[in-house]
Amino acid sequence: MNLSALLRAAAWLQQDGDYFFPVEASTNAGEVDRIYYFIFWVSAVSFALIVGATIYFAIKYRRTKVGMNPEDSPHHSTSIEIVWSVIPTLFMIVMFKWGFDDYVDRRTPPGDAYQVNVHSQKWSWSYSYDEGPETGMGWLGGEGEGLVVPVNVPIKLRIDSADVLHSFSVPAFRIKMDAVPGRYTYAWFEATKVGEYPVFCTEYCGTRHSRMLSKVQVLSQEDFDAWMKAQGNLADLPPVEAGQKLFQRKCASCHNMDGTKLIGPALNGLYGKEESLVGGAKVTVDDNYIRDSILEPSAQIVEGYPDAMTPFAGQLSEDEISWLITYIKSVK
Amino acid sequence: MSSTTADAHAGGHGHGHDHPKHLAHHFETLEQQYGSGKLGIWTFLLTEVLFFSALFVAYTMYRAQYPEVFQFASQYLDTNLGAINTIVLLFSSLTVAWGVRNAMLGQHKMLCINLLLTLACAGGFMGIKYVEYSHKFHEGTLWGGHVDSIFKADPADISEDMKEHSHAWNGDGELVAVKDLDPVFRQRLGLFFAVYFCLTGLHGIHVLIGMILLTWLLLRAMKKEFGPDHFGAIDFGGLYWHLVDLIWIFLFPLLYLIS
Amino acid sequence: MADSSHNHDAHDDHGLAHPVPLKLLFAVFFTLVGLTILTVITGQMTFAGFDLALAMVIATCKATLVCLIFMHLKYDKPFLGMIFLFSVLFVGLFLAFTFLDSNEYNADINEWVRDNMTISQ
Amino acid sequence: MTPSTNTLERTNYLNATKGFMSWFWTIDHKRLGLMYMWSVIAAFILGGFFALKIRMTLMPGAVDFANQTAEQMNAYNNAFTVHGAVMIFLVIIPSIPAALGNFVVPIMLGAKDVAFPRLNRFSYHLWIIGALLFTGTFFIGNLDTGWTFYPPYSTGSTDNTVILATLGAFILGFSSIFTGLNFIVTIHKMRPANMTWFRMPLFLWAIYATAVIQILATPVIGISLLLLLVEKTMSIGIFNPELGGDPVFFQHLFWFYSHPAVYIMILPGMGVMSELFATFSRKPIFGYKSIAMSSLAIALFSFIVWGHHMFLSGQSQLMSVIFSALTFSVAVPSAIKVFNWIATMYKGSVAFTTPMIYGMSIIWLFGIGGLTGLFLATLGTDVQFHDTYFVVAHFHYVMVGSALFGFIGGIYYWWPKMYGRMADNAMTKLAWLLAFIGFNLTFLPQFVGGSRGMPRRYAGYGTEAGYDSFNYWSTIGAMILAVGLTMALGTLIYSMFRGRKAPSNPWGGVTLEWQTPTPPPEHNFEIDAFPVGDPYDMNLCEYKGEEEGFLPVNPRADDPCVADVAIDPVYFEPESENAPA
Repeated sequence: MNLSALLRAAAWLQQDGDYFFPVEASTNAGEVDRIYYFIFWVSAVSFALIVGATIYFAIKYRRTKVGMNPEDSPHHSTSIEIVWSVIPTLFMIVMFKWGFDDYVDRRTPPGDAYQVNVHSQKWSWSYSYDEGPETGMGWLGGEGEGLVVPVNVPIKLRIDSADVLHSFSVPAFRIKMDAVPGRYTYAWFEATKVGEYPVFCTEYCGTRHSRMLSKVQVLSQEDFDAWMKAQGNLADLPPVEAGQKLFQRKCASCHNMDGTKLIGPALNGLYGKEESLVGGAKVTVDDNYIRDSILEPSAQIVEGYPDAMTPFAGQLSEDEISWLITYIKSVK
Repeated sequence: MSSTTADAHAGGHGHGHDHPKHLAHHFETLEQQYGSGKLGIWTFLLTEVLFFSALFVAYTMYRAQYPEVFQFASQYLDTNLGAINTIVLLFSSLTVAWGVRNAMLGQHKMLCINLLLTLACAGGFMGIKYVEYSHKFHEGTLWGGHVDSIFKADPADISEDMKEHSHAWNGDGELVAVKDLDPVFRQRLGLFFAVYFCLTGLHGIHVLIGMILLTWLLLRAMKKEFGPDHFGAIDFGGLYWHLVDLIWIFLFPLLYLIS
Repeated sequence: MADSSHNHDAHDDHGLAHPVPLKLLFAVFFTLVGLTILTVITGQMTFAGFDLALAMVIATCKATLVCLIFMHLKYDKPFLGMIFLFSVLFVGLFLAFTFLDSNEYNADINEWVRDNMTISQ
Repeated sequence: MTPSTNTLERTNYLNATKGFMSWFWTIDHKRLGLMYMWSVIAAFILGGFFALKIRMTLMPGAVDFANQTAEQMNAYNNAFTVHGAVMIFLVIIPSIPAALGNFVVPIMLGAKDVAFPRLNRFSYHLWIIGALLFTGTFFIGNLDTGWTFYPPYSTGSTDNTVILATLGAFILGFSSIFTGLNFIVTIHKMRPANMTWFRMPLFLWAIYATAVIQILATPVIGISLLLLLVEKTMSIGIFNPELGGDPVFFQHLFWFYSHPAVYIMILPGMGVMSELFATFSRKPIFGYKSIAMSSLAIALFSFIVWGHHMFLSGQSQLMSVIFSALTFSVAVPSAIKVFNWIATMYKGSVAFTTPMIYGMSIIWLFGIGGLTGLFLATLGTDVQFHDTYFVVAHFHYVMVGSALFGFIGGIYYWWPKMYGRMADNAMTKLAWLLAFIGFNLTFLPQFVGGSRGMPRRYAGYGTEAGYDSFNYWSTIGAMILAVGLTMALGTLIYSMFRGRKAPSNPWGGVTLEWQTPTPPPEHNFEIDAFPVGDPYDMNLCEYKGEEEGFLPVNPRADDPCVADVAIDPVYFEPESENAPA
């Protein structure tokens, strides 16, 4: 099952990581871990001090004789108040400064970064390269290759969303950035280790938020160039195959082709059948119905299914829609 | 019940038996009761100011993001009606402040007249607002996606009624034809009207609440309930009304006077 | 209650009531109307960039007049005035941070709009 | 034998009037406090049920991950949404201010009632309406937007339970505003003549600072939820990107309230801590002025830091940096408070009563909660921890560990004053132990899961993802925590009927509420005047045996607490020598 194949990748990242963190697979990962350990040890020491003091005082000055009155002791001293205000502030300034430096570096991609566009929609990721083809998402269960990038090259991600908020997060690279509909957001990383790293969606986006997984495949420069050449354009493929690849990318996160209901209805053997819509209208599944459902799904919702499909108006070109229609027709 | 010296702040009054008429059981003196009411109403006014804050932030943010949209769409507001409304509210502020003065001096007849005048002005304000709103609903310049419906028309065949009501034609500046407005801004026109209806609608609701409050005060004033030692309710009702006027003072230039 | 009606402006023994002189009320009202007319006139004219600021200055003058006299903040304890200033301060703080942030990321929105709006037309 | 100062047989506020109507329409702050307390506890049980539902769904093997249906996922999304919303809006925001605050603040001030009793009743009734609206969402659909209601998901194609939930939160907002307003006016206007600001108990300072936040922040969530409602019903386009709206703008609106709201939750807990540590160390609190000032400082700083919830939400780099720097300013006052509490125990006589055990365990829990906040304020590490289980563990340590344990500690501390019965025995301490162990076992593993990138709000993680051990131990811990808390509730209910009768001052507290009979009469004090000295001058009362508890050292002739112990009356002059400089 591809499902476990992808998630084994997630487990794989744990073997090389230390107790707290996944594997350091990007230039920035080490820096984040160092900041973490600095704050961790400062906190651990101060935690030990305050809890130790509490326990020590509690035992040393416990009320042995009922009604025992305490010895005299000062109940105010400005100097100690100043001391235990200034010392924590000093530590915090260091924490802020270090975190600030790393964050500024995180938010400004280097000039020569290789840009990849990340598209998110309700419950799947897809990636498009400026000059290469649009590759499918490494959706769990789908054969998509996910985000394929060369190693040791700074990659700039331009993230956008088709419907609701999502968030592109790769724990192994220590990067995370929300996908906000209506605008671009940017993140960048430079992978240092070849391998597969899981991508999680970390901004709640609905029913299958927990299944909006993908992966990043880091290849050596040669393998990447070979892969890029092998992709070619969808247009060169026969329509049914192009439709099938496109279906994996855009539709497979909600529609199955094996008769089982996922979020939307299963689409195999649907062509020509009659569907009863919400509100009782009946419609036969033909080219126009599939086209309208792709562009304006909320207009015709089939009985018993949620009105949760993202409208693809403006995101699929004419021939992409026709490939999808031919593919859906072809599957019995 | 020995009256102890420690109870200095009880003032000249004894305890319990000669309780002043309007003093609630848990307060010691009239000053404390009035002071508590005053602090209470001012704290409430603070929450009202913050309640409107989000809309002023939305206005600032979206105006900075799409200045053309705000300039273009605000031509469809009738500045004259807005100015009249402002003066109507200022007058109602005067009458309610005068009413508070009457209550303090126990002039019951003048107090009732002033409260009636304030209510009349409030009614007038809502009437003018009804005219503005009904015009906009009729013309279809509403929020969100609805705006696009009327803007497909050519400037030539825009209805006389629209010309009469929108200040773009009361004299200066001819209206930018919607056709050559950048398509991005055409889709965002609804944003201005969304902010407009939120601001003026919420303010209108507060005027209605004020009218209910003033009617309740008027009924009590008719029963001569208020006097020099018991005018708290009128004072606090007046303060609420002044705040409603204050918000309109800021709202009017922001929405109607975008040049 | 006959006796209380004639001691008009004299301070009452109860010490609660501080009625605002009538002349002052009317003076403030007419100033406010004047300022409204002023802001309408200046609203129509276009000043290079600071017409919003001018409108706000006029509105703030009107607001302070209403607060000090109509809401008799001038005669009450200063703490009440402080409460009101506090609320305006917090609105300003909220406005400043949100506006600063929105201004910063507008570029990303406009870039997305340029890419996508033309397709959907 | 019943202590002389126990009025369970005589008339007190509990038995003064009988019947449901006398309680539902009461304006007595003590009864409203009790009703708030039991309603909050009921809402907590509801929220707790959903918490267990979440943990059960995440138990490895509980759900077949490969074929998890959409309905199961929706059920999980509904569970964490309702758990979050009920626990925050219905339980933890009203818990200490409205339940304990309503009961204790007027008595601590020596007043007969809060400034506006009818408004107090109205805010309780608003709470009930808000609670009904929230429970209404169970019947008409599947609320699954998260307690944050972020658009465009919440305003998009979800069902209209969002409308009901936003209305409920809107109304609960006003309940919180009116409580805050009531306390501000009460503390300003109803203090006795010689109780100056710096002679007030620190619980009142904390409640005052909380009330300031309540009235400054809650209106903003009111307007944001109103805008969300209008956007959802009439799609006015203010948050809808296609029509020019901006979803990040809603996040600014939401977090401008929600961060100060987390200080509405923690500040009263700190107020309870100051009282506990002073009374059970039997010595004046250390650094009174600095604790009081840090309460106010937290209240003010809480308004300039909300952006640290949005570092990765598309917020600009400039604002993220500004918010990160400002967020550290809030950590300093909290740290000062913890140090001052510990310093209070120095050379004290520490009693291991149940409230004090809860208090001391909060040093541990708030320590972890506060320190893990540093990772989330630092920009570098927040990139890795945002929206993972690290954040979930952090805020549970601060909310459940400090605010809720503070609430339970406060209940045990004022329980004798509420019901005239003692609830401090081996069973109550065992309940604490179970809750403490269960809590730590639930949330410590989540820190590690979170730093390894385990996203929050996932309906399942699959065995290969490597998070199974964290989920496993966390679920076991959640069960132990549930047992511990239920046991604590059991001991309280048990003591209502079979607890030992409590004297008026069982713990030796010196604030005013311990100088009136237990349970207090309907208007709090049978005498009009009462001595007001330093709220923490412990030798104002001395221990007179297990049964009589602590009695004032200089009793006054007409003080009913010691009516039959007649010693020559000595009055406290406002400027008497033992009032501190």
